[in-house]
Amino acid sequence: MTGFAPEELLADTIMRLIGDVRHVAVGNASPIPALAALTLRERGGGMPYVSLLGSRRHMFFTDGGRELFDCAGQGRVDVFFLSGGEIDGAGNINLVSIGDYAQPNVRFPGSFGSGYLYYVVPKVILFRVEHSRRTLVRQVSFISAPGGNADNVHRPGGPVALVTNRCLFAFDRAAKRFTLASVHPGHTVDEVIENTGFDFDRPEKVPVTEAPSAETLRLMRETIAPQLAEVYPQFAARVFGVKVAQTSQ
Amino acid sequence: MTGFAPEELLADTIMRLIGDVRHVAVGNASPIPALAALTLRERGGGMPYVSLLGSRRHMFFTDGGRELFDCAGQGRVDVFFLSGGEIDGAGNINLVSIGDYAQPNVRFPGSFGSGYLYYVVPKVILFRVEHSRRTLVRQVSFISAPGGNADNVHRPGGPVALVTNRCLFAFDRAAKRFTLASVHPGHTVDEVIENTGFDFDRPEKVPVTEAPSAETLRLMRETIAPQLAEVYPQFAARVFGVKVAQTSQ
Amino acid sequence: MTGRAMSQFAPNIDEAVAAIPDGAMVIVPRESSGVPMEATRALIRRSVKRLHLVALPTSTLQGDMLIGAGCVETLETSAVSLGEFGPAPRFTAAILGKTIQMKDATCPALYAQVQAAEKGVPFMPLRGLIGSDILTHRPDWRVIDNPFGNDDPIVLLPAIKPDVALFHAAMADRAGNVFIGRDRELLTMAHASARTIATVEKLYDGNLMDDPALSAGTVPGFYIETVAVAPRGAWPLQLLDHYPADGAHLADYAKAAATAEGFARYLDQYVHVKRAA
Amino acid sequence: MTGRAMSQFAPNIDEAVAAIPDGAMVIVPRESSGVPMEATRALIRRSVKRLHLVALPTSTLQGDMLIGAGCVETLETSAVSLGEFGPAPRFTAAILGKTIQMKDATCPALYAQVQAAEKGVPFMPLRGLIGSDILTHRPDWRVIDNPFGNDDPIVLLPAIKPDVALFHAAMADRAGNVFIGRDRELLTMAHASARTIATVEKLYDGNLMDDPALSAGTVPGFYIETVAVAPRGAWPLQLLDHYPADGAHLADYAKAAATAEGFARYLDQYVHVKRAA
Repeated sequence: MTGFAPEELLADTIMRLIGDVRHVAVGNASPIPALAALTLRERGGGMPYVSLLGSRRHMFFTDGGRELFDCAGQGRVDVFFLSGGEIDGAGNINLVSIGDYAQPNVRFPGSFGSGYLYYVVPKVILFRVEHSRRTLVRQVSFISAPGGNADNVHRPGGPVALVTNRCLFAFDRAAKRFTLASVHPGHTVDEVIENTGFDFDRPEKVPVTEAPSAETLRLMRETIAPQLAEVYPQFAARVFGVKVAQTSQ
Repeated sequence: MTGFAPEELLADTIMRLIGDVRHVAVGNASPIPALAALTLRERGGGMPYVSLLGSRRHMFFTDGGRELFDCAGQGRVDVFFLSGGEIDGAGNINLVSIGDYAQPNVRFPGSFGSGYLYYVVPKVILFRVEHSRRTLVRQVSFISAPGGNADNVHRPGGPVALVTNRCLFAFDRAAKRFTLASVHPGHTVDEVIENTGFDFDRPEKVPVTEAPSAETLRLMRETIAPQLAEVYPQFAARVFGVKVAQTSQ
Repeated sequence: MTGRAMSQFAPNIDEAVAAIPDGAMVIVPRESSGVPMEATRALIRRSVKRLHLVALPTSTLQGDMLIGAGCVETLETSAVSLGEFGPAPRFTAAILGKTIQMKDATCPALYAQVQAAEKGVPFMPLRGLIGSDILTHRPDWRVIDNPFGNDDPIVLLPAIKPDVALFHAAMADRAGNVFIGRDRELLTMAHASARTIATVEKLYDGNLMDDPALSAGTVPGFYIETVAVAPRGAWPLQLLDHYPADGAHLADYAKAAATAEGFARYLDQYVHVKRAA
Repeated sequence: MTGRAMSQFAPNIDEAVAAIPDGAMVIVPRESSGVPMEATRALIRRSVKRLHLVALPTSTLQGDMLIGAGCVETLETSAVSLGEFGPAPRFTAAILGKTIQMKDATCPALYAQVQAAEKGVPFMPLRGLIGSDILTHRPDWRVIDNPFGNDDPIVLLPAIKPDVALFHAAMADRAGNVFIGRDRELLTMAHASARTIATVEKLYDGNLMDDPALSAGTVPGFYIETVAVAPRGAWPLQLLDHYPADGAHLADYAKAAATAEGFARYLDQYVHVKRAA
């Protein structure tokens, strides 16, 4: 477990999940997916295309905020990332609130683009660093976007995996269920079961998540972290010690 | 009749019809309306706004070709101009063909934006220089856009007048009929009746169309004609003798 | 058409927002597209009430402050947070305390609804949404059977036609043309709204429309009712290509606004007394 | 997604259009927005067949030539003429001789249909049209009762998703980004189409996306499959901000193309032999 930060392991895992695609888009509040996408592009000599929401430099869109969604509707976004205040075993995500919607106990920021992108991006990778029975639940209170739909609903896209601080789940779209794919170094299957609120499948032997290579870590730390600071200055400072240019009045 | 060209009289008549508005748009193949709109703007010290399709200088749109139509849909185009290969007494215009649509005898260029702008621009001024039984017909062969609609159809706009080389008709939207408003200098009511294929109303005494003032003519010839040559070089050369900058290979 | 003949320049920020009445539907952009924070402070100083705030498609500090100051009756957006500085505390408190009416959306739905107004159509279709509780809680959205499909449900979203679009941009010329560069949603907002008020960093000498490159990124003065010059008008948020966000200030805000009292002190310090330039 | 990873530069105009197959749906812009005439001549030289040509929203010389040369099976547009030089003779002859299939439209309908493809929705609503024979002759357009109205008929138009967008613009950089300035329909066309082929006057040194002004008027290389440099590539039509139309040549064309024989001679002179630069 020494030698890399949890965020670096998660980003490395996400890089493997992205695979060989043309265009990866990264939405709001997604520093770890952004780290993964930018590192992958650096390693690929400029490919895949990366669209980093909130960035000017890592963003080729020229048609305003709608272009990400139009682009996805055209089938031109291959990978996207979503999180959830709650995520359940059917792949439903909740970014809105807990309790009765009209009278909630907890309020999250809101659904962002999930109510659309979850349906049209072929490979949606879920990430939720905090792996607990609070976040991974049997059934979400509010479905910002469902893990699956009836067959007659137009849905070329959906979830393929869920990455947490403890493990990696694969998602089976036909069965609408997660399968434990690997457990991160230093964590155990029992611990995953203990901390997961939903049922999931698992093979008899669960592999350990591959650790990031020295080369990947070097790329992340030396080349990508400073780029990341444009959009995620606090994250870059906390994880990589990148100095943030502060504006004073 | 001496002292001004028919095109100058028609443009002057159109200027009066435009009245006091904020935004006048001029579509394809409309040199006389363009002359009217630009002259009016010059006289008004920059108002109304004029959008001249095909121009770069006299066109403020920055959202591509759709902006004219979006702008009209927003209720922001006050005046537009349409012509017709045929125009009938109900204000229907035909820009497509004569005879059976599948097997026409005559083909015109096509409907351009008429199938939309005729409905949403409050003041559409029809113009057709050739006033004959060939062009002003009892019933058009093909309705590119109708003069009126059933009451439940969303239609904030429509025709207000028709200008020809012989006269000016006003259009009554409730009655869906034209009324002869004035006859141009040198022309007669009998001649108008003789050359019009549709029935129209007329007052007992039909006034003569007011001739353009010397000041208006001076403005058109000295200031506006050279501007017009950007989009209508042949028209500007023929009517005003503006030299056209030709490109040679 | 509403709006004066030509764009007007407001002598100061308070006059620029004076024409926004209580109860108006006001549309504002996401954090990266030019948030009019100086104008927001002026609105709070003026104690504007009962706004229907549409944040296209999300909001951060601006939405939180307007809500905290009691200016908002209805909020229509896809998310409000302080980004890396955590949840938006006044927004969260208002939802939990049921002091605002929330219309939860998802980003592309809002873009489509504003585009519907831009195009003068009553609605726009959108994929996705089916099976989401966002749709369940939006009785103003409809599901129809796609007439071009076969047993293919699709959602129709009604047009959003704001009374006022309000944003901050890099520069304007004296004809009221406003340069927005790649932040094209500002153009869509201006097209969709009855009136547009823009604050800008500075004046541009000459006419933006005369330059083939600059004009491509310009909202024509035709759509702009009022312009006000407000240097660093997005502070403490960023204006991309110009200045970054003031992270230290935002961290202080997040801390202060955690309580109603702290938020009130923040307003006293930064809003009710005009900050020195 | 179709299309190669990154934009390619074609060594010459004939190779640039080589990938347009017979039977393709090809979308091209109106005269004032950058008509790819050099590429059109290359297509005719290659004897491309059975094109479904979408002229957004109208055409002039380009449509007339492609029709006259027998390249077009279906034409979808709002009008074809030679503007001040009169009717488009080969278009008119083809309609009267029933040698092409015509899909008559009206300008905003075409824009809306291409925007539908841009947005990945199956249709777009549009006002107007009701009571027009354009609608009568378009069985692919539908009228529904507006779900947000009351006895309010409105037309729905299906998305147009071209195989190829083809246009001419001012410049491109080596990353395949293409500067289009205010001719924004070129961006919509590129978004809506599976592949985009652009010809440009010249190469731009540097990256267009690095400039806040130029980038606002740029089609990202992401959407561009092939770029070819074709100086004066819109000739004899204009490229606004660059050169006017060649009126003398257009007058000659109008005269020549009045007959099939005259048109054939025109092709021999200006198309089948590459014109000297």
